Amino acid sequence: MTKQEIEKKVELIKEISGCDPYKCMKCGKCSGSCPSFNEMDVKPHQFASYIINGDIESLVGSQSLWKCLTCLACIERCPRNVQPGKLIDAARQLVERERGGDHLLADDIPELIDDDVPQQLLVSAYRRYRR
Amino acid sequence: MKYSYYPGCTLKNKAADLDLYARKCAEILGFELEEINEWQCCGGVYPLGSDEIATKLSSVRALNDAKEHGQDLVTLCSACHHVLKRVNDDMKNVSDISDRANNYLALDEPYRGETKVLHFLEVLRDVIGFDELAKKVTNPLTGKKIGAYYGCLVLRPGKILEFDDPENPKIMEDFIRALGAEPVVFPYRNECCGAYTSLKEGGISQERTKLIFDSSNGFGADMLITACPLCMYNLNKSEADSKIPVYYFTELLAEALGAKEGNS
Amino acid sequence: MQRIGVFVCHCGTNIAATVDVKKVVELVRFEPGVVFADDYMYMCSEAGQEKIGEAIKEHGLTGLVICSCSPRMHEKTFRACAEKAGLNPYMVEIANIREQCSWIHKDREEATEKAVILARAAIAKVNLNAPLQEGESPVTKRALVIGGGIAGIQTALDIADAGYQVDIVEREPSIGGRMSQFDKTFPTLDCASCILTPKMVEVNQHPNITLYTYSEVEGVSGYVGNFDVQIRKKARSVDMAACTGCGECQAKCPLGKSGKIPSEFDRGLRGRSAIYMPFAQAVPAVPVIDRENCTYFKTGKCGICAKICPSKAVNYEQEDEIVTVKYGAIVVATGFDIINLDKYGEYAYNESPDVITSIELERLMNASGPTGGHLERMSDHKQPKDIVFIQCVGSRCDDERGKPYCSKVCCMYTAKHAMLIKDHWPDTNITVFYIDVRTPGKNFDEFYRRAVEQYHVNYVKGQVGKVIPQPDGSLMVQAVDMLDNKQIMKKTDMVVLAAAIEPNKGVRKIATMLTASIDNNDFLTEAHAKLRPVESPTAGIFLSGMAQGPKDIPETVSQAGAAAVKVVGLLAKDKLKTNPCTAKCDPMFCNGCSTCANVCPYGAITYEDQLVRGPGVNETRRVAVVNNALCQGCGACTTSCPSGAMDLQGFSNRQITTEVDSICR
Amino acid sequence: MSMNEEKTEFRPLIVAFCCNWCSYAGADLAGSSRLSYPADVKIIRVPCSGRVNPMFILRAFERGADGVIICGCHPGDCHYSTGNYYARRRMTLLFSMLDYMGVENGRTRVEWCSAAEGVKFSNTMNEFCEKIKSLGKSVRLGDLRCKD
Repeated sequence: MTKQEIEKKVELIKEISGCDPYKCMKCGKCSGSCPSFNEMDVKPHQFASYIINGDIESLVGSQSLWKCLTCLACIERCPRNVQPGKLIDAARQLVERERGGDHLLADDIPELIDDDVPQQLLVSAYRRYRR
Repeated sequence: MKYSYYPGCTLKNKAADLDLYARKCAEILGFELEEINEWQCCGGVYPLGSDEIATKLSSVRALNDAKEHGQDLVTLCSACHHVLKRVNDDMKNVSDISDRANNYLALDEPYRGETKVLHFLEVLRDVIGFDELAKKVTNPLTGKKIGAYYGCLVLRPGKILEFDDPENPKIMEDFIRALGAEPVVFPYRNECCGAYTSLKEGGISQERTKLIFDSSNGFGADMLITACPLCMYNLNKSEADSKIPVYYFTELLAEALGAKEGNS
Repeated sequence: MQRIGVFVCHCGTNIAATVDVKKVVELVRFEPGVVFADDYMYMCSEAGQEKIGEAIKEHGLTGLVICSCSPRMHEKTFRACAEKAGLNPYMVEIANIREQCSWIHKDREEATEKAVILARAAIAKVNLNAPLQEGESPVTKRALVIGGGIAGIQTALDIADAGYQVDIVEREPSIGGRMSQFDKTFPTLDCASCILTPKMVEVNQHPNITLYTYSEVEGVSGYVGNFDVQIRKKARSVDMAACTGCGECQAKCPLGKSGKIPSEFDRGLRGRSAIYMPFAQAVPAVPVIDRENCTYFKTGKCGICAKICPSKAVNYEQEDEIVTVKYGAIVVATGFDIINLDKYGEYAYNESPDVITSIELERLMNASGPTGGHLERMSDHKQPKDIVFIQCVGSRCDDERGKPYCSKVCCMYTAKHAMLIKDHWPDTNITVFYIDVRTPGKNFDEFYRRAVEQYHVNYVKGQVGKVIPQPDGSLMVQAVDMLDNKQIMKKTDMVVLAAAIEPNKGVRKIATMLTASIDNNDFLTEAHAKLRPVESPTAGIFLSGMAQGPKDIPETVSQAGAAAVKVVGLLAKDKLKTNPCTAKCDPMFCNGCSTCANVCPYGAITYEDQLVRGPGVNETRRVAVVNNALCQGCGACTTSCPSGAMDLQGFSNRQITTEVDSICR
Repeated sequence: MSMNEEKTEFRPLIVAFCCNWCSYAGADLAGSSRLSYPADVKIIRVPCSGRVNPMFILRAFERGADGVIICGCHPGDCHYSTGNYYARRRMTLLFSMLDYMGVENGRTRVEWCSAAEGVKFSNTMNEFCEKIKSLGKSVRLGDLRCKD
């Protein structure tokens, strides 16, 4: 990515999330709260730094995008109102808007479901994994 | 008292119980749930991106329908409750989203978040009152030790949903008490069940639900209640040794009000 | 016509870097009335002031305009400088071209243009200035200290030792404040009560100190040197003179053993009786009856304490008493509390008795506390083998749950707690979850390092997300180790929360009564953050201790002494110079309508019959007269006056109008 | 006035009355914290917001001001106890009269700002300037006493 591309993406993430990564004081409460911490390669308390340092490539390529449960615990508890959950969601949307969403293909779905799957699960997963 | 009612897609299908018992109980408790016309799916998740409009429109239509009927809007499903309340907050307080949504929808009169969105439990607490509810209980669930599993969507973000204290809620415990049962408070009641990841990666929700069952069972609960079909699904799929039965809160309400007989 | 000298200060580069000082001088030189204009590197320096003095004499100046920093900074300096050179000090006006110009603008041209406009406005004003004479007012040689914690105690002792009368008003039944609840103090680990109790006794016995405990300030009027303060002495229901402090009544009170009334002093960790002294060393050693909880006051039955009191001191008929006392100065030392933790459900403070605050821990470790100094879990009375400390609970927050500031004392007291526990029970495992360890202060970092190096306290950088009570009675702490990048699930027996401190709840009410300014966090504002840190902007009001901001005991004691010196400096004067910028009535236009007297907050306006003579008028009529000693110069009367008879000296209608004109030129 | 006026950006003329105890000190704090706001704002120091005579404001609009803001202590915090309450009531009436006279409500404002609120002071001034810029040049009031 060129410098301009990075800057553009940083701005986009800030805009989509409506969050200010500079407010982060690196307390780690988000990571202390996150139910998916162990699944993530980039940890919630690192999201802000990745954006501030312009390491967008690593962030959008990270598995964390797909591991966040959107349980909003970090958003609720963040003492600085940085809301890491919104930052990672913004990064995820950035990816999906560009790639059109290929993390969940319609063809895959029949394989994945059983008789009990509620509609809520399908629509939620669709919203999360795809544009 | 008449409310506009937004059942949501799952309640028409896999979570039909949640819906059916709610309607019956409402009748007993003296209020009516009037299903709004041609509602569309809320999307299940609130789009966190502040620039998302299209994904919020179906909720705005439902909210506006309730406004046109001059009624508060009641929901049952945690996800619908979450999405509707947050979109409503956007329409009220985020002028950018509100303006763009209104421009697109071109309603007769712009919608600015006038509708009040209530979870069914909020109707019980704030309109009926748990004391009044307790008086209407004919079949108290005496002796049952029930854990209230809230999950995430019904509580957070606390500032916008204003449902209960997101870190230390008590509405469902009070509800359980009103039904004559004993609430069991356990710390995992507001921790995530794994949510939508169960579709592709069952592992996370297996881990999460085990923690939830270990905790609730450990503190002595015989059963859990929930308001969320997805939580229900994930909990039911759990392979934890500590697993206990899970019910929709409306089912227990119907039982306590003596309205359960004669159904399925 | 005035002969005005304009002096433009460079303030090093503070002004000169953004404002073209030379250009300002050139542009104002030909303003009406200006006969001299010059610039200088530092106008407030001795050389700068000499320059002004010389110019006054050389050019026969009758008015000065200093273009410099804020008048709140150096107006006094330049007025004194003018006076020294024989000019009336009120012929000086300041154009604030630093705080309100050079420091906030970047564009040099724009800033210079604005500086010129501000200078012109000041010049226009000085053209209309008239010499004013300061009046005098007497000083009541008695000080009031609000709050009887360590801050108030030290302030009162220092004032009293200097030979002045001082009263302490304390809301609680005893003085001593928060410090009396503590076990040990950092960084020397002195026993808190060993160093505090002698001071409390000294206060009680000092001939110059009067104590009003179980009392509250009810109303304040007056001004510096002459405050009238109403103090409500709440009914103690015990005769202070008769009581010997034997303690029989509390021992026999039937509610004492019930545990129904939580002891405020022990932070609810045990109960207390309805007739009680908060703690054994209370000063005065006279109990009070808590009427809200006392069975006698609730039902009319019981009355045991009155029956058994050997000195017949219990008096149920006692009533609140309000006394009015005159003071020359008032010190606010209302102290702090910790925030309410109801909103922090994730730390399970309300759910688990084994999650406690640090003040509760102080009580648990104190020999006079509920456990006799033996550290135990409140749930099962077992000694904890593993303890977790969580820092910054509610401090440094940008949300409505917490406070935006650092509470300053938590890092140190946590190190203290950890060391004391390790010292008593060396096999206790202690983990401290911190965001930053902040230990600036003499011997402070050494103290913290001792906790790590000597006592092997485990410090983990990372905030705790959730405290999860376990069915087996232990607590699971879910946190992150940010340096290891790992999530931690730590099983522990006890969790101690370093809850944010906040100013005492009643301080806003007191600040309002005193018209002392207060910030968004309810800390009292100082007159100048650096140069006048113990004074309120309101003359005669001084600040001591946590009421002004978070600080530890050594700092509090230093500030208390500083406030005392300021008070003594004030009380040592026989007369105070009064602000001459007072209201003045022109009898020619006054028709005695009384509107001004109705809005005057000081009762400074009265009416008298005066002979009014002027063109077409020759009659005796009722006109307003301003008492210059009482008038504080707010100008409320001038704005309300329907006929324009009332004006404010120094800020007259014509002066402000001409400023408007010259800005809008 | 410059020759090519249409090309230059509109620079409003804004008069701010600040009470000595809270808002003037707040402005000083904004200064020492280097929190910038447009140079269009010129501050006049008054002892109290209650000292601000409506005549001063009328005068400003008569002489070409585009906006006038009065800053005082927060309600309850007035150094003189009640001055800001009088100011608030007085200005409510005055602003509605000014609106009637063609000086829109957006051009006049009362704001409370404590000595500790440098950030608020600067934000308020920035917002107010933006508002005045969006409103453009104000009508000039005339003083009929000087006419026949």
